[in-house]
Amino acid sequence: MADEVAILGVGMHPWGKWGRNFVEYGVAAARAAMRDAGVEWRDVQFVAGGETIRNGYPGFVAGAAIASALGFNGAEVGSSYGACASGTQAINLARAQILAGFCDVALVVGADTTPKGFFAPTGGGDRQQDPDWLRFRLLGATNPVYFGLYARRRMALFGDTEQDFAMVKVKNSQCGAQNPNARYPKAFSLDEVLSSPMVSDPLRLLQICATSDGGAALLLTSLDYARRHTSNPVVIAGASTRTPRYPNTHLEMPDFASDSASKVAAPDPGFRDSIAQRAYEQAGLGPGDMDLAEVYDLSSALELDWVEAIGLAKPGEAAGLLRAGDTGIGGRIPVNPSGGLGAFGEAIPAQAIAQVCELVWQIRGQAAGRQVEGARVGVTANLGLFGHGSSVVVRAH
Amino acid sequence: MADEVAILGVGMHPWGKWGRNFVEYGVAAARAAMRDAGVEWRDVQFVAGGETIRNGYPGFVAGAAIASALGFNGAEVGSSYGACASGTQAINLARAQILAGFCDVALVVGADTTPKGFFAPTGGGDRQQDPDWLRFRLLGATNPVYFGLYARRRMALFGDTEQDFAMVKVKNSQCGAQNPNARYPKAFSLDEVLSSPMVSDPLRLLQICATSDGGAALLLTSLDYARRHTSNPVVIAGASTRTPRYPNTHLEMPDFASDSASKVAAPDPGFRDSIAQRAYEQAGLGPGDMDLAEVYDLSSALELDWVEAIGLAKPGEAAGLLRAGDTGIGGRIPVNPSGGLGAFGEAIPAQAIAQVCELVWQIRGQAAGRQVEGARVGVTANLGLFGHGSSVVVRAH
Amino acid sequence: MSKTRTLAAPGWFTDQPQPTLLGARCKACHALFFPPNQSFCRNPECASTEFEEWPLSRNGRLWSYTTNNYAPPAPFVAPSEPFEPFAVAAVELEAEKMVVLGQVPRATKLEALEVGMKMELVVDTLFSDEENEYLIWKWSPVT
Amino acid sequence: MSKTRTLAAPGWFTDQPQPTLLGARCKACHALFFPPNQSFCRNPECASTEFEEWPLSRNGRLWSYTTNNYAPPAPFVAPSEPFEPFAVAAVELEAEKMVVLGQVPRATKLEALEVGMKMELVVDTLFSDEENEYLIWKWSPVT
Ligand SMILES: [Zn+2]
Ligand SMILES: [Zn+2]
Repeated sequence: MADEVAILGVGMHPWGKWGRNFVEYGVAAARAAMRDAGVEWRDVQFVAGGETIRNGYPGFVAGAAIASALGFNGAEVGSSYGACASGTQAINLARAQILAGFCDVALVVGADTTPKGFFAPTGGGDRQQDPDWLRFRLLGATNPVYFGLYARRRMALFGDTEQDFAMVKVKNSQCGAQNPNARYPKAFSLDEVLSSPMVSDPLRLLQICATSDGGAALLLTSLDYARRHTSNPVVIAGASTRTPRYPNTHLEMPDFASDSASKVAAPDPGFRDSIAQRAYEQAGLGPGDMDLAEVYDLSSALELDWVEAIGLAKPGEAAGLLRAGDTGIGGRIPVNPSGGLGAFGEAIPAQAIAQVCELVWQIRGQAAGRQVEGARVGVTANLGLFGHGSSVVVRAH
Repeated sequence: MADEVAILGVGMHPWGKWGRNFVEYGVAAARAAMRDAGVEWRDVQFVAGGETIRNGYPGFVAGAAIASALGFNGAEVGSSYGACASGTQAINLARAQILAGFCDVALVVGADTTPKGFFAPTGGGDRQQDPDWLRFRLLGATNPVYFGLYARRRMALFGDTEQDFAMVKVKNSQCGAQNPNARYPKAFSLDEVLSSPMVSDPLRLLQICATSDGGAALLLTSLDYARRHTSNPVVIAGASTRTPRYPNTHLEMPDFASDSASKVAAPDPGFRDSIAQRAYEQAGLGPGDMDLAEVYDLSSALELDWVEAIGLAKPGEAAGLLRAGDTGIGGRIPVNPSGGLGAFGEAIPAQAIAQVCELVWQIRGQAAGRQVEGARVGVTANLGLFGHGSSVVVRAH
Repeated sequence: MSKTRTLAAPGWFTDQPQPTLLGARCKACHALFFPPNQSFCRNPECASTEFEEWPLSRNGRLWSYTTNNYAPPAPFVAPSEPFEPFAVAAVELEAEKMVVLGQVPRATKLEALEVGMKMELVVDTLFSDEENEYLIWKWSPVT
Repeated sequence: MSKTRTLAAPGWFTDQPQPTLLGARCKACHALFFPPNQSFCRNPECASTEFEEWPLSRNGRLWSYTTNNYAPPAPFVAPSEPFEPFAVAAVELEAEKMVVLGQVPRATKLEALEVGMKMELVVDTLFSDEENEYLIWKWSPVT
């Protein structure tokens, strides 16, 4: 079992399409986390920023850009990038600084300002060497194409239905409607979801996550420091930033093909199943110990893949949990009580941090309208392009 | 005093203008570091990459891009950016993962492929909000302009001469000529330096560092792991990724102005003087304990600023050390025995790592032709745009 | 004037003598890769950087499929205006134990696709400009 | 036809009634900033986001200077061809306790500059295009 750090404060800037500088969202989220912790900026010794690659130089040095906007205080700093796993990389950086004894108080911040519409490759020009450019050029393989492939595969293999996928959205939108930080504060009906325009068969517009502006932050401290501020801190018990083992037989976005398993046997467990496993190992806990989970619902159907990958259901059984109401509020193991990415949209460097914020609010009993009763321990899961696994186990101390 | 990690292996890809993919240099450097350590890739549990922002998406996820090229082995991963301090951020990430007990063996890699000529702002278009764009547009303030301003300031304040600055280049080029990884294997004469074309008065072409392709890597391990491989490991005793305290009264590249000290008094020590101080504190050592140093000679004159900032001389006294031969091989405190950036050129994510490689070779007595006799402990210093301090203290265990 | 038939991804596939994807095989460990432009063998037990061209199976089973009902953003170029939805297939190759993506020819109706069915590689138009007809591999149901 | 005189950095300086740099002053803690486009007060003890325009001293002491003997890369635009070297000055403002960069007018010889000398703000041509003469602040020795 690994040592733990306390999450003394959490904060967000509401997610939406605000069109302002990402630093504004990051500063607002950071100040909210510090207020929540009762810690002053002058006492922060380390700033870990999740980078954004769509906001020029300040985005690449997000940690320093946000520290500068807060007013440089001499803290140490780091900026981390791993696509959608950037937030967990920043958490992992800050957590280890504390556990290694280099500091007691660290701020983790991620914020983004996003363009409209589909994510397209960054930069211009004819980039025949860039797989992220070529997948658009040669295949028209947008992100929803991958989501559609995964969804149709579930239908063929497990008998999941379009209605199952729509029910994920309905479930999560009921939570999102109760979350003041969510972008879409609307509870959709099954009919509304199933009558929205088809984007990538079998997935419709309301089942595919948007791109958002937003920010999220954590104020992490050593356990000793936390105990001087609160009698019942919430802690990070495990975190994973794992890469795949070759061959990765899962077709990963944005690749043209899976790895071949013809010469080297596929590893067991596979990549997705291995991600949370690492966080569980550090925590000395397993999927059966979880009270709730926040997972990567880039599409409604993808939530079901993740429910299985983090061990809450056997392969093929996630839709059964959904139909039984097990993954809803009041169910056995609520999933995405925040409303998930379906209700928030993607703000890339913020989303893995936002997942942890939700677990903290739930464990503290502060998630009014979407509260998971008796929540004591939860897990997040997430994945970034090019092999960036991301998972965090959070629990009451 | 902080806990220490071992540098069990170091490696580089030679620096030059090779025009190949940065991943090639990173893989070559990583393999060299693993060979040097006697550690297999399958045993590496964490990969920390220094990012390059000039090589598309693979550059942003340098840690994963290099791990993928080595063949994904399920290791955890991180990618760090802090301009020229990126390498120290990656070191700081990997070091803390080991000290926090998350892994025993971590690889740190930085590599870059650079464009020709002056560094210009990345990306195109009319970017009226980007200070790095505006400094070129409104002032023509290239990097050498800042170097020239710092150099002229030394001449006015301390009486340094153009000959002093040229002597730095002569000294370092003698070392570079003995370094098989350096880009410029030539020992220049004072006359050659002083007759090269003036670029930014008082600095000439041969006194300003070029942009290079290159790579550098470290294989870091826990002390326990290292002791099973070697009886005398070299260790990281301290590392600093410090930001300034407001107001930073030093005119920093790429700013239009220093901070104003009219309402808040300037901190003491100032930013540059505070950077190595943090690494010394962790190491429980001071400047007087150092046997050698690798510092940030973007220009010949800038080496003198850094000799003072890391405490090897009082303000204004670095040129005196130089004239006395104290900072040359055989002197009291050799500075840039690798040849420095003057002999290597800048490969941004690699350079802070390369500084540490040199200290390791020196401490092991493997720096043939440029060996600092009896080297036991050394310090590096470096600085990245937007407030990224960087310093590492390395010593024989 | 007839347009020049130009491969949109030279080296990744051929239409001579028949439509075939061209993988890369590591000369040392024989691991297969697609696309073929590999600099390093990605088998972690192998440090080779040498590859040979290796034709992949022309037939496989439909692993999954989906559609683009809206035009993807640039650098995608639609072959015709107004945009017509099209399907994308992921096909599992038995010998290679890998799944490879490709567009489905516009003539194939979505209803004709079923996971597990036999698919074969064809070469078809990606898009055209004034001088060139750009060709790409696609996956078509075996009829 | 005469060209339109256009400020190259609107809001950063004025030439009316006399050449002046325009800083931003935090309304809460009165900390000064240049350039003025600040979103956040960078005094770590202050969380203000409100600023007022604050003219900076028009005179200062030359902190240091240097030259561009070669043309900087784009987005720099040279005012004339062939490129003529020019000096860049860093000037320390006593009241503001800050150092501000600026070009030195082309007419000033390098030999005329000396660290510590009095400098004053002037407004001069940055470059021109067909319609506009773009203006920028520069630092000139007090004569
Ligand atoms: Zn191989
Ligand atoms: Zn203020």
